[in-house]
Amino acid sequence: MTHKHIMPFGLLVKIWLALMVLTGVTVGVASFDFGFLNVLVAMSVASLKALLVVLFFMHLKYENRVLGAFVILVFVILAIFIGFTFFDVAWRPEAGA
Amino acid sequence: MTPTIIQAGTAAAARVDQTFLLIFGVSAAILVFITLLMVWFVFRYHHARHPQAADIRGNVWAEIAWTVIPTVLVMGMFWSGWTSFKALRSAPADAMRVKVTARMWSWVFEYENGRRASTLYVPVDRAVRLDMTSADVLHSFFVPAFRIKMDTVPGMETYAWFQAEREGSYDILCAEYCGLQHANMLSTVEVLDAEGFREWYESGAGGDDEAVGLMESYGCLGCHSLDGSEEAGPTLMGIYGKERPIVVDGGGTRTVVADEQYLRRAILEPDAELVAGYEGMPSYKEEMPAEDLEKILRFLTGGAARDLDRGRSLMEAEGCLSCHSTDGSEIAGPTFKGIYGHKVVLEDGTEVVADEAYLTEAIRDPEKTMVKGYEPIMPPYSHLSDEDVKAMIDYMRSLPEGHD
Amino acid sequence: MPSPGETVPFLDPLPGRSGLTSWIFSTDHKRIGMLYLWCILTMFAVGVVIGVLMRLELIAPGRTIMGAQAYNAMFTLHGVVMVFLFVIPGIPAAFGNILLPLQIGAEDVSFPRLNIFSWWLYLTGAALAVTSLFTGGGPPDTGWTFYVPFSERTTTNVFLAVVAVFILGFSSILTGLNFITTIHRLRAPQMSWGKLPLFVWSLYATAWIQLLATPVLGVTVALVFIERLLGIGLFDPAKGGDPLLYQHLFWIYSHPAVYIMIVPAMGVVSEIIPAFARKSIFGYKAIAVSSLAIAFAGSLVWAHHMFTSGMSDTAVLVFSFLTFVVAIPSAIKVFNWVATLYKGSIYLEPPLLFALGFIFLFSIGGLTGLVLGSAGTDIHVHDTYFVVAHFHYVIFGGTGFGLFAAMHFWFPKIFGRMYDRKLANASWYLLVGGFNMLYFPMFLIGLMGMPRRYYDYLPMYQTGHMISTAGSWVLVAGLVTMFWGLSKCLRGPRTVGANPWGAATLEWTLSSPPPHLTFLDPPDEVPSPYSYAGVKRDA
Amino acid sequence: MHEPHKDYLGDKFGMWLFLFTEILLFGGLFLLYAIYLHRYPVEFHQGGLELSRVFGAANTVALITSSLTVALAISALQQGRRGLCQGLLAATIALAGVFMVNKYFEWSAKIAHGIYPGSPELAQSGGTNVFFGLYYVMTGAHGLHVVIGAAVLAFCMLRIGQGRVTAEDFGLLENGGLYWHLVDLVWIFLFPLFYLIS
Ligand code: HEA
Ligand code: HEA
Ligand code: HEC
Ligand code: CUA
Ligand SMILES: [Cu+2]
Repeated sequence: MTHKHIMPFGLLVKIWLALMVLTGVTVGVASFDFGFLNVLVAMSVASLKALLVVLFFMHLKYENRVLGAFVILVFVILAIFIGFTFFDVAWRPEAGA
Repeated sequence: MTPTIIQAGTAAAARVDQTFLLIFGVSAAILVFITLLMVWFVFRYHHARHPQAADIRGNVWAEIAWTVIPTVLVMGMFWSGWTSFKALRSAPADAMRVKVTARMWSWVFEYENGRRASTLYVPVDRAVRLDMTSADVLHSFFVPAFRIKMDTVPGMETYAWFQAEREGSYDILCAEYCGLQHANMLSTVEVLDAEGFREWYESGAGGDDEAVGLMESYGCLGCHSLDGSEEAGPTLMGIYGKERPIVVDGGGTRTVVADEQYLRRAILEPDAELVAGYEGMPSYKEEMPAEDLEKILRFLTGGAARDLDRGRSLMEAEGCLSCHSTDGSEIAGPTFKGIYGHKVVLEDGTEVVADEAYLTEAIRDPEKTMVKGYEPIMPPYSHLSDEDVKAMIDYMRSLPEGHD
Repeated sequence: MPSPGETVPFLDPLPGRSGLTSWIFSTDHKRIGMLYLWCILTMFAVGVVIGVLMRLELIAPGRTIMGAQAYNAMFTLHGVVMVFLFVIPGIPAAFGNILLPLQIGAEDVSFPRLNIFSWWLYLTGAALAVTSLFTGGGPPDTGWTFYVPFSERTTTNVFLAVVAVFILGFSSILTGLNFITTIHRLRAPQMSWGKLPLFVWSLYATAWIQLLATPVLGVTVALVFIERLLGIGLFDPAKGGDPLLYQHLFWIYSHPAVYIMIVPAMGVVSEIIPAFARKSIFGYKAIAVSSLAIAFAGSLVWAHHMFTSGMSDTAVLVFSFLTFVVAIPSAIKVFNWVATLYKGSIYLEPPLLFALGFIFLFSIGGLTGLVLGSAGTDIHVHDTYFVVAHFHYVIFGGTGFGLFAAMHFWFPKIFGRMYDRKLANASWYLLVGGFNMLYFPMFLIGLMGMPRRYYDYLPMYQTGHMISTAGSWVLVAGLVTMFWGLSKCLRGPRTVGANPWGAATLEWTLSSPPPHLTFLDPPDEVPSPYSYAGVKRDA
Repeated sequence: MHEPHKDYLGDKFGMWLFLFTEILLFGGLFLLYAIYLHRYPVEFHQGGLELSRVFGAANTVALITSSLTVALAISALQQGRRGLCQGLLAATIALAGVFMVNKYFEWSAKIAHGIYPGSPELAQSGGTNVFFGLYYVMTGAHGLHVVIGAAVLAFCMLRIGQGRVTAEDFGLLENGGLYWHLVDLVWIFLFPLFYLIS
């Protein structure tokens, strides 16, 4: 079998700890009210957590670069689908205007 | 082939036609060029004439040329298309406004003075802005001659506008699939000269001309306006259905809805209910014969059709007749012919007699009285007043079953 | 000593394994491809019959052969069958399956069992779609777009139809997944990306669209299902929803889907033109890259179907602009194909005729797509017969002719027999003639304002409709001639050698039909796919 | 008969591609979420307050921990520690169970309060209805994935028990693990979007 790269237990546990801490942070921050910033902070923390999961738990850091590029592509496409829809909904005139 | 369709009926439409010409022109040229080239190559380099193929694998300059040239061409098309789109979207602020409601499968046009119609009457050379919505599913308001089309969406308001350049009659089609009768959801825009439109419009506001004449002759119009302006009395524009503040004996006011009975009393015994802020008005109890009163009341309650009776015209305007026939044939719902007094089998198997109470419910809240064998597509007509519903039912009564 | 698998043609049974089960449980990509081919042609026949019935109904205003409800169900089924059961799986699932491993020198696709599973899903979806005709509240009558709120209200059998679409989407995803993995992992060692046949490039681009766009369709139809079941109201304005979002989600898939339909056909044309011009393809890189560009840019333009929907004018501006951008890679392809003919040594065989027919008809369809992409003009022609004409030109004239070209090109490879070329040529003239007679008048009545999905119409459109209906009969004659010409020879002996056209891609190095097992060991040498020097047409 | 050779990297690649489709499947729902959040910020805020943060956070902890246990299980298998691997997988499935039980209580509490899809209470409420509609659809779809993921891992356990998935041939478990991480990944976004949106 090729490419047998074993993730050390210690590293995995550290990642887990980081994820737990980030969960605590995001729950903690949510009790303050920063208005729209809250969503932004929550999403940034979630993205950071996701990154950790993808890179280490899912082992992407040690995979072929091409695969990494594809993962990025997928999120770019998703961002385009969501983002471009806002060209419509964010610019709709108010009724009766 | 009617020329009214081919010929652009508005300035904005003419602008759109320029874009059509530009794109068609460029496209035809490219198509002819490519096709001739293919045919010529196939002929010239046929293996009989050209046994040995040349070894050409590409050419960077050619690639650049046929990337850049089409890019320039399509950007031109894009810009032309966008500007003509802008022309279709930029409704002048002073445009006349008409509310459009689409429902399966008819159009209702509501004017600023409260007049409702199922045909769109507009004056020539006057910008008209349509504020549109739908009562049920998507429809699309399409007037080919004006190159306008806009979906009507339930729960949302969309708009379109036009300024017709010539009098005439132009087709309105529904261009978004909306079920069974989609293909028959037709109407017309009737473009009238300014005078003709005014006449129609005001007859709308004032019932038929006769009613207005009567009111003039009885002197009503000396104190009441029909255009919203305040004179000695409250304006009569859109009075029907409005909430009226009535002076209560001991001070303060109570609210009464101006239904037909109210209006009748207001004319015959004006002192019984006085609108706050006004002096009294003369009673017409002695003066006015019953038929004149009915004509005026009919006008004030908005049932102002000239040639059809009120029930029928209401049912046309509300779109009932696009689903129900009056001649015994089936469209989407049961026919109205002979319906009154007949037995109806409901979805759950029970039988009821179609009396006034049943029919009223069937119109106001059709889900409660689902007739067996039909789709639950009839929209509820809870906005109709008692008088309207009654008028409709009276009309249905006038359609007895024939012998066949 | 080679095993029987390496010598027996794949169409014939292996010793001890024969009968239907050796087909429907086969994991051999060639057999699976054939299964798809038969299914797709059957569904095509169904769709075509419905299409001809619709044309009959439209020969005159008012009722001619069916009622309004029946007509509305007809165009819905016509659209669903043609789109989801014919053109989307069409070229990739049938010819892609048969040829992809052969063209890259692989033994099979990466996941052979997933491959047959995906065919089973296709079959299930097709069966459900057909069942929806006869059960529940009658055949669905929503149009293939299933727009809400109508699709949530109609009492017809929308449930079954959306389940069918969901399953078909899954099948399509699995095919795409399989192809991408195969192309990445199983190319022969010498088969670098720069040597991939353009058909493989086109499959690769298509597979990415299948993979990334189809799930959005899945969730969209699932939502229609849930809405009908539970009435949550995510698209219902009375409950706070927004019906336009349904359209966004639908077209996020369905616009890219039109490129799932066309890109493989473009790949076919890119194989055929050089083979019959006996000359290397002009601009290999440009064609390969433009496939990817179409796949990517095609994901950015969906809302051009919504210019009149009530979405914001800003969105109209953006999506109109991007629509014009996506036309450019198609233009690049067309010019490169034409340039390939230049100074070739051309053999005007049936596959080339169909390929040239493709270029002509697709160009008409594509160029009229520009009229639709331009905001001002689309307002007028949206949802009219102009659009109907546009998409029949690109789908039938493009993908359909691409499929016909592929059939005439690879038929001898697959069956080891040569069809009747005279009939093939004759059918081409009938098809092109009938096609234009059928669909060109639709442009004109569309410009005059004839809306689509109309059971009945105003008298002024009648001339156009009549010519069009007559054209459908010519087209019938053409199709019958074509299939007759193809099937006539199926009884005869297998006489075709490995390489009847003298083409240079790897499948032509195998016997015709290829044996069950091919490329157990990858080929040592992989020539450039378009270098014809030294490649002979066998007589 | 000829056996097609195994392509370990190809299998993993295929699995990733499959995950991409899952991401876009949920992507469609996230699209709806983003737009409705934009339209109804206040209603979403209030809707979020009605959901129990404790439940949400507990479930987050459960899922993240289960992600750790699968990752550990894979490493354990690769090192040949079969028993440990089996134990870790069992723990993962147990955590999935915890998640689902938690979800069950959460949903039934909501439903008891008259908040369920199509409930008359919600129907009139516009943005709030949309919030809870999305809540049910998205967490429902996610819950379905949890169940499927747990089933996949149980299947892996079976195969390890049979000795068909081993320290040398661990592709199946690795791919099952990838699927499980995806389930976690989706939740990482769902949690703040529904429970912390304030
Ligand atoms: C195979 C399928 C296919 C393909 C390839 C295309 C290709 C294109 N389509 Fe089409 N389209 C459909 C199938 C397809 N379409 C379908 C099914 C519908 C209707 C859906 C429904 O509502 O039911 C539709 C509807 C549709 C609409 C919506 C219309 C409406 O409802 O109002 C639009 C709008 O922009 C559009 C545009 C385009 C464009 C710009 C291209 C471009 O990709 C075309 C590019 C090609 C060329 C440009 C021609 C070749 C190039 C040359 C000859 C060189 C010269 C070129 C230049 C100078 C640019 N299409
Ligand atoms: C691949 C796609 C495809 C193909 C090939 C066709 C083919 C045809 N279509 Fe198409 N059509 C669509 C896709 C397609 N269509 C779609 C997506 C819609 C939109 C649906 C909607 O609005 O929701 C549509 C809508 C549509 C309409 C508009 C309906 C309306 O808006 O009211 C019309 C009207 O004429 C029409 C006609 C036809 C006709 C006459 C054919 C013909 O080409 C058929 C001609 C062929 C023949 C006549 C051959 C007969 C041959 C045989 C019987 C032998 C076959 C044997 C074997 C295969 C073994 N179609
Ligand atoms: C969209 C089509 C549609 C429109 C518009 C429509 N109806 Fe109906 N109507 C139906 C259908 C379908 C039924 C039978 C099912 C039911 O009872 O709801 C029906 C039933 C009825 C009934 C009961 C008939 C019976 O047999 O018991 C009455 C009365 C009626 N409609 C009156 C009206 C009136 C008055 C209007 C206009 C103000 C109207 N309808 C508009 C479709 C429509
Ligand atoms: Cu209303 Cu179509
Ligand atoms: Cu499109």
